[in-house]
Amino acid sequence: MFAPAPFLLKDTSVSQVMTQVCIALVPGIAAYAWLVGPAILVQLVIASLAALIAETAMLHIQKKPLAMFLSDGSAIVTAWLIALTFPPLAPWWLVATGTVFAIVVAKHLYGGLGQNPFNPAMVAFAICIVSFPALMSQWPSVGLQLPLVDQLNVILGLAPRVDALSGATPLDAMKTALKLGEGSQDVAALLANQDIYGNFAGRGWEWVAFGYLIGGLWMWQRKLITWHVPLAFIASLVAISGALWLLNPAQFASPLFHLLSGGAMLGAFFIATDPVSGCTTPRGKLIFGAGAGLLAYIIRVFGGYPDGVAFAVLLMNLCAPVIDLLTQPKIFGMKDAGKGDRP
Amino acid sequence: MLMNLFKFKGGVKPPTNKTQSLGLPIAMAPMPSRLVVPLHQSIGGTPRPVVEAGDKVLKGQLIGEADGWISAAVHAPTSGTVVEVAMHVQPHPSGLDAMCVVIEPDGKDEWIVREPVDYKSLTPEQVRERLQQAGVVGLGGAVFPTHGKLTASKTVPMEEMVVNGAECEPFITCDDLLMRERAEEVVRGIGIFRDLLQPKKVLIGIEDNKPEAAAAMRAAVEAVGEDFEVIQVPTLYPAGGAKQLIRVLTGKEVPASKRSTDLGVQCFNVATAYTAWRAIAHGEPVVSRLVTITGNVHEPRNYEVLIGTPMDELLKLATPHPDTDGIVMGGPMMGFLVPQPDVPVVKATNCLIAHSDRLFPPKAPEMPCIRCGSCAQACPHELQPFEMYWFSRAKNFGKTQEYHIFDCIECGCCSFVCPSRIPLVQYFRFAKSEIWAREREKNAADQAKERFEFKQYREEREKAEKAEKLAKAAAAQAAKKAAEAAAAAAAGEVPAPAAEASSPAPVAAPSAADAEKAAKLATIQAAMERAKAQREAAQPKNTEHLTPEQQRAAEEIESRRATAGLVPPETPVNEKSE
Amino acid sequence: MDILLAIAIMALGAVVLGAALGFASIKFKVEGDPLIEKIEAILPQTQCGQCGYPGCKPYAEAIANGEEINKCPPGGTEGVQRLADLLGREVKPLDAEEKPKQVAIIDENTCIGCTLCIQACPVDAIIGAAKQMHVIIGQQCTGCELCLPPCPVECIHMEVIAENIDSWKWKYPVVEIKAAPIKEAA
Amino acid sequence: MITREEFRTIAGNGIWKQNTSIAQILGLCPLLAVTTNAVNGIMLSLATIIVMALSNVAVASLRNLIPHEIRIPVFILIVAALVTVIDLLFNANLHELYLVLGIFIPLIVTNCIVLARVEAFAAKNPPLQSTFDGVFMGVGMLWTLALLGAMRELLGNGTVLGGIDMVFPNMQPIQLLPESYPGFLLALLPPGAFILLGCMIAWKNWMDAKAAERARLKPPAPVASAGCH
Repeated sequence: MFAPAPFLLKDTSVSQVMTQVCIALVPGIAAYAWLVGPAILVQLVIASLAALIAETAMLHIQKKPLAMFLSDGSAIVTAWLIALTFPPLAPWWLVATGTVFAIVVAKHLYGGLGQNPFNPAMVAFAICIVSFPALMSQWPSVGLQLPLVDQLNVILGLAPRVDALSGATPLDAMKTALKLGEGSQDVAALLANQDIYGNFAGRGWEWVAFGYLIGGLWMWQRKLITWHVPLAFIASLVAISGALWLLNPAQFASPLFHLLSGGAMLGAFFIATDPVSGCTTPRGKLIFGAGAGLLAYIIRVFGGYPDGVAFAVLLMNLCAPVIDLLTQPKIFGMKDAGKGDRP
Repeated sequence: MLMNLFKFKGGVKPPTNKTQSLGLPIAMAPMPSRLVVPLHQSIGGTPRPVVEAGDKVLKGQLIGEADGWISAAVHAPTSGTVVEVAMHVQPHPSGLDAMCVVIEPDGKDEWIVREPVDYKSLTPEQVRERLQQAGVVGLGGAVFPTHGKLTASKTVPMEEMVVNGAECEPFITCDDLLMRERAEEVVRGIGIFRDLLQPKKVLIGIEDNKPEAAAAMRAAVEAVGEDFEVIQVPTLYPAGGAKQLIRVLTGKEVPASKRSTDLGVQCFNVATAYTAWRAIAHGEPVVSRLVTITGNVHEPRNYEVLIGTPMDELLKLATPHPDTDGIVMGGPMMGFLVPQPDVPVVKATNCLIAHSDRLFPPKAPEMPCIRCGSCAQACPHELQPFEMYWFSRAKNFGKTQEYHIFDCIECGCCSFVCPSRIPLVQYFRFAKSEIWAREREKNAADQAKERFEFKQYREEREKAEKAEKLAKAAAAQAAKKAAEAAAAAAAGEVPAPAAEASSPAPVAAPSAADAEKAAKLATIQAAMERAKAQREAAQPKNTEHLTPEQQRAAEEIESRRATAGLVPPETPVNEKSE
Repeated sequence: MDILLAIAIMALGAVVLGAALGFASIKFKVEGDPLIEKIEAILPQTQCGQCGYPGCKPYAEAIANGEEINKCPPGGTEGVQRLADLLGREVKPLDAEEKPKQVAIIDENTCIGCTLCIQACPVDAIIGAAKQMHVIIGQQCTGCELCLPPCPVECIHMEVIAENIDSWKWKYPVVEIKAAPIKEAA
Repeated sequence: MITREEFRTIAGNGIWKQNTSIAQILGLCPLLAVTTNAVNGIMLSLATIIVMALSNVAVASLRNLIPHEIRIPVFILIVAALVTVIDLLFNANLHELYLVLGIFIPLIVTNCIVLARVEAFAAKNPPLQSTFDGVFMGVGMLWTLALLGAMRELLGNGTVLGGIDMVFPNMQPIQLLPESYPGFLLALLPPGAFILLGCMIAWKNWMDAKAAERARLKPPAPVASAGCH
């Protein structure tokens, strides 16, 4: 008879981990739904369905046990992250294509659960923003509260994509304004337009960011994630944005603006902390988080895309194996190996 | 007592399940019908059997003598008759056989003459030898011969001696009860170790979930008048691992590449100290030990059990529930399912847990690793188990060593916390034993290569020597013949200059025939030489440079052959070979 | 004129580069082959000659010169695998049957002490002298079977080395993900 | 001169078995750069075919005269001369396409496919066989590049035969997908080319595996019939 020790096991499983990640997303989703209406919930459903279908197909092709892997919840987490990073009124096929791409190419072609070198959700985002830049930049105008039926019609392509819809995220709007203004525009003046920017970083968006923060802290408390990546991410983002803001407050927005806008909070707690594609050593996690925060700022402020979190995380994913290799922690009993024996 | 405790990283808190078996005091297990005593019960050399089937033995009588320095003697657990010395299934995960002495008890349980001594009158060497002869080994589970640990490092002074009463594994309570009921003897045993090692401090670590044991030990320390410190350490698995306890009590970390004495610290189990005291002060070798019998049973309890008792008989004492489907030896974190229920209790058996699916639910299937890092956080040795898993799984053993697989103590913390249900420890054990096997193979191959090259060198050398000898002989012959021919020519009154005489070429016509004959003779001579050389070569001188063991084996066989009337035939076998 | 210039440039280039090539061919000449040692380290050193070469080293040399890597039965499939990894060649199935590790045993009742096996043993693992019974030193025997054919009385036989508790190895965990039963029976 | 069997082997190797793009994975640089539509791919392949056929025949004819040590400079010289000719030819007759293919025509000199075939085949075989080898290797490259290009432009733009007007001025690209197709831009970018090439390689391996499986299931029949010849 072959039964390996230990016989006692902690009550935990991959699906439990993934379920808790989903639960942690709920506050953010709630704030998001309050802000833009039920469209986001529709997108979540579309993404989940697409993910499950793609996952089933890929598992079937590979002859892997369906029930075991479908119930692990990792596809749902990917799908939700995609839905939350895409524009809420994006056409249904865009979300579905992104999700299928994430599951099929970014996850299963690399070997499935646990083997993907890149964060699948961010691959989907990157692919879609490269391929469909226009659609990926159409955010609902601030204060636009379409009823569910209209939102559904927009998502399903039954209604014309009204002009009111082609807004941009506050982050993008700010960048565009600063760029077009070529120095004539002032951050403070722009921010004074509270219709768009609210008090901090886009009317209502700060609540979404706050929701993610709550969920992230809960995950930390549940030991699903460690403090390293989020803290390093936030710290580096604050550091670089703060430095530039102090240098030239007219042209660079404050750290608070950067923290509360775009995907910063979602990225810090839910995307950069993805263990499969990220770093695993404590020091590695710090480097990973700091690098992602820094790159995210550089791309979103100096780059051509509306937000930089996705590309920053993907770039750091590339470096993760090397960082891990170089930051292997000293093991028990070998910490003072270099100093020689104590007398 | 205020003392600064250290922490080790990682660790887990599985449900302890200890109270079940703590309710009743230690009981003597009844005499089993048969005792199967494995000879190999400790790390190191396998003891040689010194009894044969049919011998009468007394309790405590030596039945297996230690083989080498790292080896410990084995004794008859009771008086009776040796039924056989044969291979029996071992309480080992392999389920393989090993040599055992099977004893049928006569029921009298009659001791040999026990010689209590005052160890203070003995030299340290004598104490160590007595411990070896009494079969005292580490009873925490590692069964390393204790006398081998009782020598301080020559360069590093002994600072602390750590006594392990932590007993961190769930379910096990035998050390707890030992300390509660026999604390004084434990303390006296620790005294022996202290006197041999001369540490500056003696620290007795007991997990803080055993307050009674700690109190009993404190009282005993005071009663005996020692200055040992009894320290309660936080309950956290694996605080009872020797390296973890050393870390907690002294702050020192012992890596796999070092011995703890190199850091001036040594660690013993409380049960080991107890048996050492019994062995020295009472002259009783290790023939029994405390075993916790728990798990899926009605009456969990600790028993004093004779070594060699079949486990199934023992388990019956605690009345297992009907759905019991196996016996786990050791704790639930590091133990293993024994291959057969009737395997004997050995010195390493600290606990028997009746296994059932209700108690230990079957594991869910293994999922892929999601690199969540839980295992790395739980690892008390701060390893990266998921990396080692990755490479073990891919059989990339060199890489596993780069990630320090040999520092893994197989405590099972990583498997315990893994959400993907990966049997990580299993992969590490697999990798380790593969690496060891390869090491063995490599050594064997290197040795074979060396021997092969030496043989080739020897053959070359012999060939060269023969050839040289041959050439010399031929030359000598030729010279001789030539000289003879010259002499003959001179006798035939053919004047020849001396210079010419040395070379046979220009000899005069009458001697030509002679010279030819001489040449022929020389070739014949050479051929005979060659034959002789071949014969010599065919008699390999391979009976030299043998180890005494090999010599003995050869002699033994020769004598057997002689008695069997198989005297080597007188036929000259060398002819046959040509 | 242009053409002439082009030809001149080409010729000049040819001269300069030719000189560079000549220099390189002398300076970077490869001597010896460290590969052979690496190959030999993988071979099991049984010296059995089953590969058709008189020992492991000659076979290692042959492999370095392009001989097939699947001719060493004692090395087994794993040996082929490791050679393939080292040399970047394709793994081929072993050219012979793979046998478990064996050791030679001399039947003490039949041995006539002829010393023929002693001469045959490539690693000097047999002790004994003329007209004396011979003994095989188990630890040194590589199981090459070279002592079998010379024995006139066929007193040597091979025994598979059984696993014992000390040489026992933990098995590869078998809790593999099982394929979904999708029409597997069909 | 050349047996049927030999010819068939050379053709099979070039077109499928040792296909430069999806079996040997050679010459990825021009592959990724020019296959944004089928026409570009085909035209570059045609240029490469001409160069390969000519350089193979040249090298095969001279193979016994070239010292082994300096074969690479000599090969390069031959290839470079031929490419210069092709380059001038494209510039003169297909100027628009010449501008599109740009640097990739001169780069044929260093295209590893050309050098690989010269080194691996032409240097060891007679001229006729070498010519065929060059042609069929090029044909293998041609259909893979054409297919890849077609897929990329279809996914990326919804058209086929984009750029055909550069070769045949009176023809127009065909819009296959509806005008409202948003265009999957990724397919036109190098990552898209990599992904699609990966899919094609997977497809080839899958076909080969299936063929091997078929051959395994009924092995004796074809061998016996081959023995009858």
